[in-house]
Amino acid sequence: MIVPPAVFLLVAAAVTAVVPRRIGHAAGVLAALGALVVALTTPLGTVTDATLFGFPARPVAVDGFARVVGGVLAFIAAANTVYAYGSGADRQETAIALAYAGASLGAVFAGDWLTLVVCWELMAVAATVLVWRSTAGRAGYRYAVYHQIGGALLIAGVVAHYAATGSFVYAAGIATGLPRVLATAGVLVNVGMLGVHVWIVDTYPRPSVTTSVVLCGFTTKVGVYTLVRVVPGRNVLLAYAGGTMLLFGVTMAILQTDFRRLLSYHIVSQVGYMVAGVGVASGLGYGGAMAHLANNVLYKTLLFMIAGVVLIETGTENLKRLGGLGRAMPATAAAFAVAALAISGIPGFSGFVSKGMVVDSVDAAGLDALWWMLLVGGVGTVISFAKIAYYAFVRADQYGHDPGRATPAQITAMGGIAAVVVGFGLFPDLLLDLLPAGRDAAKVFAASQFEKALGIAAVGLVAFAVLRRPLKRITAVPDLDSVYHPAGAVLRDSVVRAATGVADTLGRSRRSTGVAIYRAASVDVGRPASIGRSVLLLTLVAALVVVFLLS
Amino acid sequence: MLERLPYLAAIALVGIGLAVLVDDEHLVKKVLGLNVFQTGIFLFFVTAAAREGGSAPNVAKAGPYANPLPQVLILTAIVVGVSVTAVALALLVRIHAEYGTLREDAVRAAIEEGRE
Amino acid sequence: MIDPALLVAVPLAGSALPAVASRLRPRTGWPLALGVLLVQSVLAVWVAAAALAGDPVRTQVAGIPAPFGIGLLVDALSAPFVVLIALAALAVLAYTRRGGPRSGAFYSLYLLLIGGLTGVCVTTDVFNLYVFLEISGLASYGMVAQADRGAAALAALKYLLVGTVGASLYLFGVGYAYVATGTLDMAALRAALPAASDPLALAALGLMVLGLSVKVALFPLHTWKPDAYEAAPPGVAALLAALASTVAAYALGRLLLAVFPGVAEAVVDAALLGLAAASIVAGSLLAYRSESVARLLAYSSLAQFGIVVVGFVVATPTAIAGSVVHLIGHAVMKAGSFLVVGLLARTHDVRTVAEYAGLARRSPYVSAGFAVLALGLIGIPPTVGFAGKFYIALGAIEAGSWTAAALVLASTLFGLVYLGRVLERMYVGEGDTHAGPTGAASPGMYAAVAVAVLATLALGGVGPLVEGWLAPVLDGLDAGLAMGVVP
Amino acid sequence: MTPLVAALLAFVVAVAVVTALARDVLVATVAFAAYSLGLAVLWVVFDAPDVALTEAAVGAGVVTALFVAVLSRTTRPVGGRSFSLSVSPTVVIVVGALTAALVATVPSLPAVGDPDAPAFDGAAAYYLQETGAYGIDNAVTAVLVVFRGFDTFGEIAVVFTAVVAVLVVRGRGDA
Repeated sequence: MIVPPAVFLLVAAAVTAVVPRRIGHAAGVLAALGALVVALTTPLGTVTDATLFGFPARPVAVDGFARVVGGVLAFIAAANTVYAYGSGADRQETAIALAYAGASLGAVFAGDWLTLVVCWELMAVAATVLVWRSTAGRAGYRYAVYHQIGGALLIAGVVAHYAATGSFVYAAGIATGLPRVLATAGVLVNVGMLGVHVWIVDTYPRPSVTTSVVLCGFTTKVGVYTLVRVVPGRNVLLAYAGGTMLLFGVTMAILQTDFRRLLSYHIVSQVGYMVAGVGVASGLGYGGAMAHLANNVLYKTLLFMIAGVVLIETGTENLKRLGGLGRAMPATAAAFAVAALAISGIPGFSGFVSKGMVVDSVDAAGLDALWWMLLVGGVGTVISFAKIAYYAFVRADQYGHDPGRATPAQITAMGGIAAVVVGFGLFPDLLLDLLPAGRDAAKVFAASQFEKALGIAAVGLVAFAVLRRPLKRITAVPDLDSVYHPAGAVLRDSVVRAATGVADTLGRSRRSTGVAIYRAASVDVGRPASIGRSVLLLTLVAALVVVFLLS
Repeated sequence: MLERLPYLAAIALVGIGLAVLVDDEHLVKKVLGLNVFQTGIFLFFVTAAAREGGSAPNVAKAGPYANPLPQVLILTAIVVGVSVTAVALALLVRIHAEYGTLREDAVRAAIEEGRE
Repeated sequence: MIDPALLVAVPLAGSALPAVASRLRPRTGWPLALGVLLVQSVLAVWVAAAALAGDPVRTQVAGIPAPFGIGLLVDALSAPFVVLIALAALAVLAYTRRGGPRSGAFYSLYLLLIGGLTGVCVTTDVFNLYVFLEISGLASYGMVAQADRGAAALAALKYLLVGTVGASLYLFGVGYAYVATGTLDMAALRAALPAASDPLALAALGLMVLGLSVKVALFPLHTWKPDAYEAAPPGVAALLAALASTVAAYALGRLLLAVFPGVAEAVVDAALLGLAAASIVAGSLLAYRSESVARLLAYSSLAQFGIVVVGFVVATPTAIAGSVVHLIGHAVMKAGSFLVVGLLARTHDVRTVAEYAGLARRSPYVSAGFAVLALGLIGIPPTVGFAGKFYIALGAIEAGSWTAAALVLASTLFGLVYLGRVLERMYVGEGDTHAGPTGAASPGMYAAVAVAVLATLALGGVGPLVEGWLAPVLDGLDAGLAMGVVP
Repeated sequence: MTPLVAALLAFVVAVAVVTALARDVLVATVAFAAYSLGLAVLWVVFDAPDVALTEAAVGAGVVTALFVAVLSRTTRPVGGRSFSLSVSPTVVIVVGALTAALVATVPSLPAVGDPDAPAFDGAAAYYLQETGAYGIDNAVTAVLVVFRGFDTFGEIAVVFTAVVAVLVVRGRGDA
């Protein structure tokens, strides 16, 4: 029996909402660190059984995966809170962010599907509120719709799983067949699988700086983590889907000129590595996927923090309108260097080892085409971060920006994460020892890994030098959202208006019984139905019912 | 079919009542239609109570008797019906006081106008 | 043991007090109604507790044996509703002291409504049910017309005419059932109906179900509802939203479970599933299109009751428990929402979705309460709205009815779309943030809302309890026994 | 089926049609009064004197008086023909469909007056048999006050509800 790590953050969320800002943020940091300690110190195999909605449930179950993912999420929640304090977030925003992190931890430590579903929905609600609070337009609404669709599918799968097995407690994944299809589809929405990835790039670049930072680390990662629970076992299709995500995300990222939008596409690409590892499903694959997940949470959050600082200090996040930040903001530039090297898989930084594990697992599984996809994706990653580095930090400022320095709290947060990124890069055993699998098979600092990584980096840098001028000419690149969102709006409006529109059109035409019945059936769409029409409908239904029953 | 003529008449009354409720814009007529509709159902019950060669269910006299139960049900239903009618008519008086008309289309037009 | 007849008799007899006393001394209506309702609540809780702890509480009025006399029954199916009626009436009463109509006659109607609804819940006689349906109907027509606006009178008249046609169709169905079997007692009907001549049993079933469907307001029989709820005073709208259709749906459920199994089940299920699906889809669409928040909530009820009917059609023990939970939960959440609508109309003079823009900043606590209620109506865990839908979906899948399960889950998405519209307005809409309050609300009004919000959260775990209560009753059903009534 | 019954039924339906078609609501109200009286006679023929009495007093009397009172407080429509024969085809079709569907059940109903109909067993037989034990001759009265007294209690509540509802609708402002 332990205190569920989620509880720390949920309590802190409630406290933060009402106490003064400084105390609230301090409480949030302490709670997150407390959750971190619990996550790391609780013995593996600890479970807490309880009853949820009347069913036997297991709100907390600690295994190696949960420990790593939960630990890193707790750590990042602490860093986020420090950053939020230094970036002017109000206490409500931080309270919701803490609740969101708490729900994520709840989902990670869940030992049964019911707890997972509850936390899953809570995450969706909290994230929606965060987006809604700081985003103009309908992005929040769309976010809610995407996640409600995913949530409904997951619930359907879980319910069907229960109907098939009679238990909600985790066993060997969701029951195969329709339950697993439904649940996987639901989880893939949160993972940001290609095709449903649009919510990531629709949502993450838009809101306030602090909200972006909070959002980027949790939902997709919990999605990947849950994917392991839902579909255990080798799944080549899934592995290739991951490779496709990687290539698509990285390609789109290269074409972006908006800092946070570029980073958002990199969420898609980085999640691709993890999905590939999950699909391979060997010890090395799982270990690599989870290690990469943890590393990615760290450096991706760091990158969003840097983008935030840049936006706050220069007022723009258009790469074409930036420059000279390397000299103007040295600490931020240093942090960027760490994060960019980590995400590019350069030795000595945290991405190197975990990316190598995923690549090796694909190699060991004999998926040659996928192996090449991963390598090409690595090149793309180098190109896109070379692009950021060049435009924002290296080249001279042509726009007369006079950026201030990052605040101490921002630097603390970024520095803390950067330290961990470097630490995991230099001493990967710190992370790998926590994992239940993959440690032994990982060729951590083998010469072949260095060659591969450095080769990729070299190719990437050369490619960027070649591509820089052609890339300049590319402006906006359409994604699927330019199809989905108008189509969704058209679908919604046309369905809603069909009744009225057709009724009105028919109403203008010749009077006939069919028209009259149709108009009666489209009651209330325009104006309240009259008494006569109401009784007519009642009579019609009565006639239909009696005829139907008697026939 | 002919020996079940009262049932047919009952259904006819139900139909006539509904038709008035649907088709007549005058609210008084609608309430009248409701009454016709309900009495059609009453006729159904009372018909079901009738018995060949029977008499009113007074046990002091010799049987066979008509069925007392549907008759009692309809006694209650008549009272319910008149209660509903009374409330409906009270509403009509108020509608008339408010809008000066008892045609539903005119009342709705007045309400629409008041909204704009 | 308390006679369940008292549950009906106390509010009906007590209803004379407010009307008479307020003629003698003004403003005595509310305290008298409160007194009567307190007695009623104690009785309701007492009887329900006894029924749930042990055997169902039943009585034959005047000692006339079943199936000849009128039986009253509080069992696991009716007990939750008996308690719901009493407690919801108390909560809304707290609201109406300042917020609602205050005439003595109004409080008489209030008590008559409660008595009538309780009667519908406890009776086991299909004609007696009609009488109580009409008492509660008449009381609600009068209460809707209580609002000052002229539109209220027309809305009440529409409610009256459509409602009476519905009730009369039910009565017609009772006539067919009686002619076919010679009895009005539910248990005896259950035994006799399947053996009866087919067209008669089917006509009885069709007309009775249809009549109750009007009261439940399934699409397209719903047209009275949005008008009535929009025009009624907020307290009345809340009370009716909590109880009127809920009790009709209970009656529908009891008829389907306790009287009509064995009569053309497949056809009836298909027809009802069709009506439910139409309600879920059309109700959501209409709600999405509504400008007035009260209308939106009224249309949302169509969708929610569609879900409840799905549960009764699926009719596995899990699904039935889900329907009961969802009925109770919906009553709490919808009543709470209407109270918020009334409160906001009073404090900020806002009624339409557009006018709700920016309310979260002007009235953060009430808005947060509304958000919780809305999330409950959508079906987000851990609210009671989630619990009900979850049980129904689970039951549907257990029964292999994927259509039903898909309907329930899709309704969640629809709910998000139309309620999200309101929440979006409240939280991100650019509103008149500097406009001051236009009126004050009483502590009672806030308390009633708070109770609804807390209940929405607290009742989330009630599902297994209800399932446990219902198990013996439903076992009896499976064994071919009439529900809780002397076999 | 006696010719008397057939004639009464024809009369009742005919007057109902007149009520339906009359454009002048006063004409319709008068026709409705005649309709109620016709029903009352029909109830007598069907051996239901208590129902007949109530129908005559309440249906023909009270209801007609209420309608007339309301009409005197409101206006009657003016001008035009006094009867409208134009009924919308939609109404004819929809109401006709329901009517036809219900007519389809009629052959399954027991013949009128059939002593073997299920309705004469069960509760009715019990009531007729037990009525004497309560010292009441009229079985209708016995059912009303004893066997189904709870309905009658409800009926009183309905009347009271209507009275209060009318007060609320009309008065609105009392304390």
